[in-house]
Amino acid sequence: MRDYLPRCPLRYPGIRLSLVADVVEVIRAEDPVGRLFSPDGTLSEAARGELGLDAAALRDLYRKMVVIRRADQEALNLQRQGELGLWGQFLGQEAVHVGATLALRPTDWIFPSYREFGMAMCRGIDPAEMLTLFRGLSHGPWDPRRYAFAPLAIPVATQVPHAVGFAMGCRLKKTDEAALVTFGDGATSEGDWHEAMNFAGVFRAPVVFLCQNNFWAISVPLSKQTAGSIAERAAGYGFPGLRIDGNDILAVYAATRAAADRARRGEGPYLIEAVTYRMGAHTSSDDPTRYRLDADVQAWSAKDPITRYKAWLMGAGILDEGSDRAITEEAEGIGREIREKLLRLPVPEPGEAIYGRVYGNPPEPFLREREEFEASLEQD
Amino acid sequence: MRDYLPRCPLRYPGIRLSLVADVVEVIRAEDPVGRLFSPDGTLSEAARGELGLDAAALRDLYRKMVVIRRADQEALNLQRQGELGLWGQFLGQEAVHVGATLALRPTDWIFPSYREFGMAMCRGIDPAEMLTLFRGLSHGPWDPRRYAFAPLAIPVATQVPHAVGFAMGCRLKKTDEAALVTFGDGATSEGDWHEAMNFAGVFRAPVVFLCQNNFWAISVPLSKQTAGSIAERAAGYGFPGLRIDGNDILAVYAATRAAADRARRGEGPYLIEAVTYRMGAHTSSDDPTRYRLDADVQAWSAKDPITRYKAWLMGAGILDEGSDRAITEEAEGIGREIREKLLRLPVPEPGEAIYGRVYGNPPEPFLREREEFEASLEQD
Amino acid sequence: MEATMAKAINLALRDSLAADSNALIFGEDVGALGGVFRITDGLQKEFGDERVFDTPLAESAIIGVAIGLALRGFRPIPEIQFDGFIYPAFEQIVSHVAKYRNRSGISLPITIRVPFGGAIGAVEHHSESPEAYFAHTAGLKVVTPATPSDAYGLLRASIADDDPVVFFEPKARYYVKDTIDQAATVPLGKACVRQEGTAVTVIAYGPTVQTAIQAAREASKADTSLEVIDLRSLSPLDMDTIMASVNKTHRAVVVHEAPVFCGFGAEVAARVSHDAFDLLEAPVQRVGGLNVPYPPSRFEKLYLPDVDRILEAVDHVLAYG
Amino acid sequence: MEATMAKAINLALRDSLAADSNALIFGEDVGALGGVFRITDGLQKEFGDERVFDTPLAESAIIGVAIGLALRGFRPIPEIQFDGFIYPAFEQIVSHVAKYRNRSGISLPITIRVPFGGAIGAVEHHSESPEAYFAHTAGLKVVTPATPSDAYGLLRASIADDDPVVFFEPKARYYVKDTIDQAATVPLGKACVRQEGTAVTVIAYGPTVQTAIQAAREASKADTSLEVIDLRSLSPLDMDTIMASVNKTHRAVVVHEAPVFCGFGAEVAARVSHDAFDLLEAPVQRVGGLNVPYPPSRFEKLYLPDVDRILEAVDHVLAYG
Ligand SMILES: Cc1ncc(C[n+]2csc(CCOP(=O)(O)OP(=O)(O)O)c2C)c(N)n1
Ligand SMILES: Cc1ncc(C[n+]2csc(CCOP(=O)(O)OP(=O)(O)O)c2C)c(N)n1
Ligand SMILES: [Mg+2]
Ligand SMILES: [Mg+2]
Repeated sequence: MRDYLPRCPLRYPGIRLSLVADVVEVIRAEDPVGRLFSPDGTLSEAARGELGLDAAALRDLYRKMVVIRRADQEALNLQRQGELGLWGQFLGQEAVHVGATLALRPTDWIFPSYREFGMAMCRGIDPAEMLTLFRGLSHGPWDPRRYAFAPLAIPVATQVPHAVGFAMGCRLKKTDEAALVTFGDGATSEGDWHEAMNFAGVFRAPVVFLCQNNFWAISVPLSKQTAGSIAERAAGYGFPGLRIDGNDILAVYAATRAAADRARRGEGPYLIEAVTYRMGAHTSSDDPTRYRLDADVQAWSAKDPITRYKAWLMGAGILDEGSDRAITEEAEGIGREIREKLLRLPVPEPGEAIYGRVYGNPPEPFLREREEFEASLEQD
Repeated sequence: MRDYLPRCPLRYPGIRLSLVADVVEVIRAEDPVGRLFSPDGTLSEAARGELGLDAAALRDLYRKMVVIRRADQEALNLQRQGELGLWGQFLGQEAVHVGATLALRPTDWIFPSYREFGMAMCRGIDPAEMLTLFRGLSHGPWDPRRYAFAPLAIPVATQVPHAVGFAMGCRLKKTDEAALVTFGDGATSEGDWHEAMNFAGVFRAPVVFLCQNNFWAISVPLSKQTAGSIAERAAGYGFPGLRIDGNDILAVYAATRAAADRARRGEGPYLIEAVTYRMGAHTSSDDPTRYRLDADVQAWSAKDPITRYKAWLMGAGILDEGSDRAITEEAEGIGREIREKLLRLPVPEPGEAIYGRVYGNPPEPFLREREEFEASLEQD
Repeated sequence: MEATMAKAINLALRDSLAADSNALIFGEDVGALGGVFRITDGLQKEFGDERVFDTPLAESAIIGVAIGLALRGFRPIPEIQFDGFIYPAFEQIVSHVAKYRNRSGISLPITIRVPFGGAIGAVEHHSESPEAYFAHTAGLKVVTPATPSDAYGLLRASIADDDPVVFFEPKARYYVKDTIDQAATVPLGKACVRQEGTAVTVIAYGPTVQTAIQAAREASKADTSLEVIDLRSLSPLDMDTIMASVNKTHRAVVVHEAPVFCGFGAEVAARVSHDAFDLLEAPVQRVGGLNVPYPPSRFEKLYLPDVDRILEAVDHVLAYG
Repeated sequence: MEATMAKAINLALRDSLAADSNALIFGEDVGALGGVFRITDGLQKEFGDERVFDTPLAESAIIGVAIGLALRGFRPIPEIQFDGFIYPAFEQIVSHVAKYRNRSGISLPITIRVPFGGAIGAVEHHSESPEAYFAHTAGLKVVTPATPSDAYGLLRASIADDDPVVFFEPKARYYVKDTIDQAATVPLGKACVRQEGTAVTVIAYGPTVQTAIQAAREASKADTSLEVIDLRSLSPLDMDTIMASVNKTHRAVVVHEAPVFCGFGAEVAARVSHDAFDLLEAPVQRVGGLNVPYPPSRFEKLYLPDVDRILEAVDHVLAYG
């Protein structure tokens, strides 16, 4: 039964794009995103040319991927040294983080899951301050309004309706904002994901659904997560879905920008399934050797988004060894700075950390409890 | 945007079957259900012939539709006279109730929503006893195991995962049972519906999903319920979906039987979207004049499942005026019996009705509370 | 003016929409139909379908999009059609509505309207009293009116409040008339004395306040003077008003429809027993629903607290010791 | 034998699967990984992937299919990965698991395993104590062990019981070792005295039992003798064991991690204040989590009840009056 639908590949040997092919067939006519992709799902040469990114901009995409990977590594080191309670690497998913974030306007809100440290850095959130979340100092160390970057959502898929509601609001306010919500392959199994997709279709919300299909939900492989297809599901909600190569940063950039612009024009939501791979453990608490083969991981390292893009940049004469070395050194420096700053950051005052942000209009009994709490601290 | 996908009709002018056409295109090859239907979505003459229903059986389908419609009317009268607290008519949906129930084996469990009085009657549940639920005497007046008919599920869509779990169990026990779960168009918006559909695909559960798309969720029309398509969604979970004419009892019978047999063979779940119409109010508490036009309802009465089937039977010489009159009289009698029996049925003993079925292994404090409660009744 | 509670709530919604162009009403059947209880009757016509709109049938998304709309600067007033159908939204309410400000610094001025309680002869899942689940959830405010004028005032205050409020409407009281004063403001977090008395404090809220008042009338015939307190806000809980009364009466009975075990009355009884330890002449009595799932409607009168059971508890605290 | 609580639960699961071929374990990551806490370690290998299997990431469906499997004759033991992720399943648990038998006559022998509680330095949503939500829900049984041998015995009893049980595992205690006796049976609904004492009754459950025992040790240095009661079952609640103790001590303190407001301690305090009205020498004290969302882990020690706060409450009830 798993194969009754040729359009619907149920296992994904590497990146199989036969599905995209069909979707593209069906929607190319009016889908401004699908149009950029050749039937085999790769970004067409023409589209690549029309990205409007000059050499500096193309180099900057590379630079950002290198920098966030280095920061990711630093965070993992900090966790191993006991300076962070937990770390969830995004190693291998840098093309999605950088490509999608840069394709948006800085005012377009992003609704992340919990693995989007790289996106946050691309939005200018201070990485050391962000890491205080994993250091147990704060549940949300940045002001979402300042960076148009929502708090991390740890309960899987629960941020998806938030993004849809936000986008409904943009439409009601008749602005030309778009919202982007990102989530994993596992998140697509949750009821909230479905309800939000359906609302988005009904209300034509200007929202881009960006699935980072990295093939794993902790230890559960995609093949046990669904017998269907993620990109394919969009049709059931009345809007297009497209599977793309999530390790090709230009494909991610092009698809996200086209989907966001389409949303701005009032043409409704769009689902992008960016196929990538979780090269690291689920989090620092996880032990992938219990459930996956090193060979699978190795196979994917050949598709590493940074290596691939670097090769293309060099071939196109946009990057040379010298500028590459400079970027690597810059990334090293940023990694060191993150560590030094994080370790310097003070522990907030407990009363404020525990009671300070619960209510906007704190009730009397709540304020009395806080006073007693703070008084009790002074005693000790 | 609503029309970007030709495969995906987003408004339903009457029964538009263009979608089915495509689905059939795609799945005819291996889909034993789709194969029975012509590209325009109607049951093919050939399939009609192969149903293996003799004249008596074909007449019985008609008889049952007439009887449950009469019982439905009696229940509505009883409600109007204050004998029932609430009634939700299924007027216009008789073809689905009878066709689907008769297509199953009596041992195949049915998981109803709250409007499946007709299905319950077809399973042999005593209608008067069933009505005690709407008389406020019991939350579940029949033994589900005896009739392979689950309790009504009032919270919308919550019964769908129950059916999937039951079917998973049938598969684990290696039986050849199938389960059928029925729900409305509105139910497809709930998270539980999605989670259950996805589980069914992953575990290849022998379950038939039967959507009674009657175009309304209380006052919310299908066009505000989803911008997508219900039958179309199945593909996203890795199994076929088919939209059929839910007012054609033979189409419902054929599709349900083929889908159930397919499930028995271990080929997995199937979604049938039976397009019908809610001719009555949502329930006796509802006032449809506030949200829909009489004209729409009138348009649908032309498609009445009983009238259509009767015409066909008469044309085929399977039914004549005499036998038709006999059936109508029989139905009248059953209507009267339901009323008489219902009004005779005793009010259960309060202690038993309130405490009797809560626990299989009642805790001490619970039993003490029940004793005190029963003692307090004797005082009064 | 004279109005039913249903009308008072309708007015509060209308006045709130008129007062704040960012206020939005949405939910199942709230538009053309005006809600299954007609609470939003006429509002879509008056304010248009961008400010009052129907949603698909999905409670978790109704609350989830309310959060997104609030982040975008709106003041959402989602309706959950019945008490028994708020559970699919529990995750969004407990993990996000209640906690979002604590992790973002952004207030979510969401008022979730929920008709609740029994005594309407309904089928299963339409007579629940889930207030304790939400009162136990830090970050929420939980409010429930007992009279039309409080319904108006408390709903206006809840919508105006920058924090999320779960607003429980005693549906069995929707069609009871009373005079309402649209000018009078009713603050959150303040209980009130519905009936002055001296012998026993009867603490109630929402649907049971009227039952308590009837019990007080009955009792007065036997020259027993009950003081009836209407909590109005469950979270925060106004202990000052409660203690002021118990200081007089030295006896307390708490009443609600929800099952007694772990119900909101447990908090009230625990607090009164603690704060009035030296004053109490008798143990605090709890009168509430039986510890079973809500029964078939023919038996609901036996399940729900009534005047007799309140008076029994009153006799008990009076006869004690 | 010596075992950690994690191992004891693993053994109870294994012995239950071996004893009843209809027992099934499923949930997120319970298969090859053996669960994020390794509680189901080795079980899929031993019993095969038809009896121990991973599910898609969907808590509501995990509980919903458990109901269907139970109807089909199985004895499901679903795992919810963390306390904070049980909320998406709230509808299925409250509207169906708890009420299904009441409307069908069919018992659902489902045991929902939930690691709960704080003190593990986790990120948000991984340290919740939602037990009161379920204790207030009629039709459920709510159980939580404090020791490895109770974890074994109570889990065996919960799985064997024909009624649905929400089984809360104090995850901070998973790796504490103790001797367990697989032969000893531990009935549901019975509390136990963990430590005999005469001056004050300290009532705790799950993760706070050990804290209470430590407090008792501390107190004994000052010649204050605390009796520590481990409730083990929250619903039903064993008042007999509690009252037997309070009859001796005339003083009670109740401890849990959940916020105090409307927490399970409210029920215990209300009941003790009521049933022991004439005995109590001091008001019952509640020691619990602060009335805020669970704080960032660096501050959890200040949020959670500890030995000092228990002893403070003890001093208070001893010094009272
Ligand atoms: C509602 C909920 N259930 C369970 C978890 C525990 N959990 C955290 S991440 C995760 C897997 C998520 O997989 P996916 O959506 O693919 O995202 P990825 O981790 O691969 O980025 C699980 C089960 C959770 N955080 N929230
Ligand atoms: C979870 C939940 N939310 C809301 C309701 C109230 N309600 C009862 S029926 C209904 C509409 C259902 O529409 P549909 O699924 O199309 O079934 P139909 O009534 O048309 O047969 C609603 C909103 C409910 N019963 N359960
Ligand atoms: Mg993943
Ligand atoms: Mg419908």
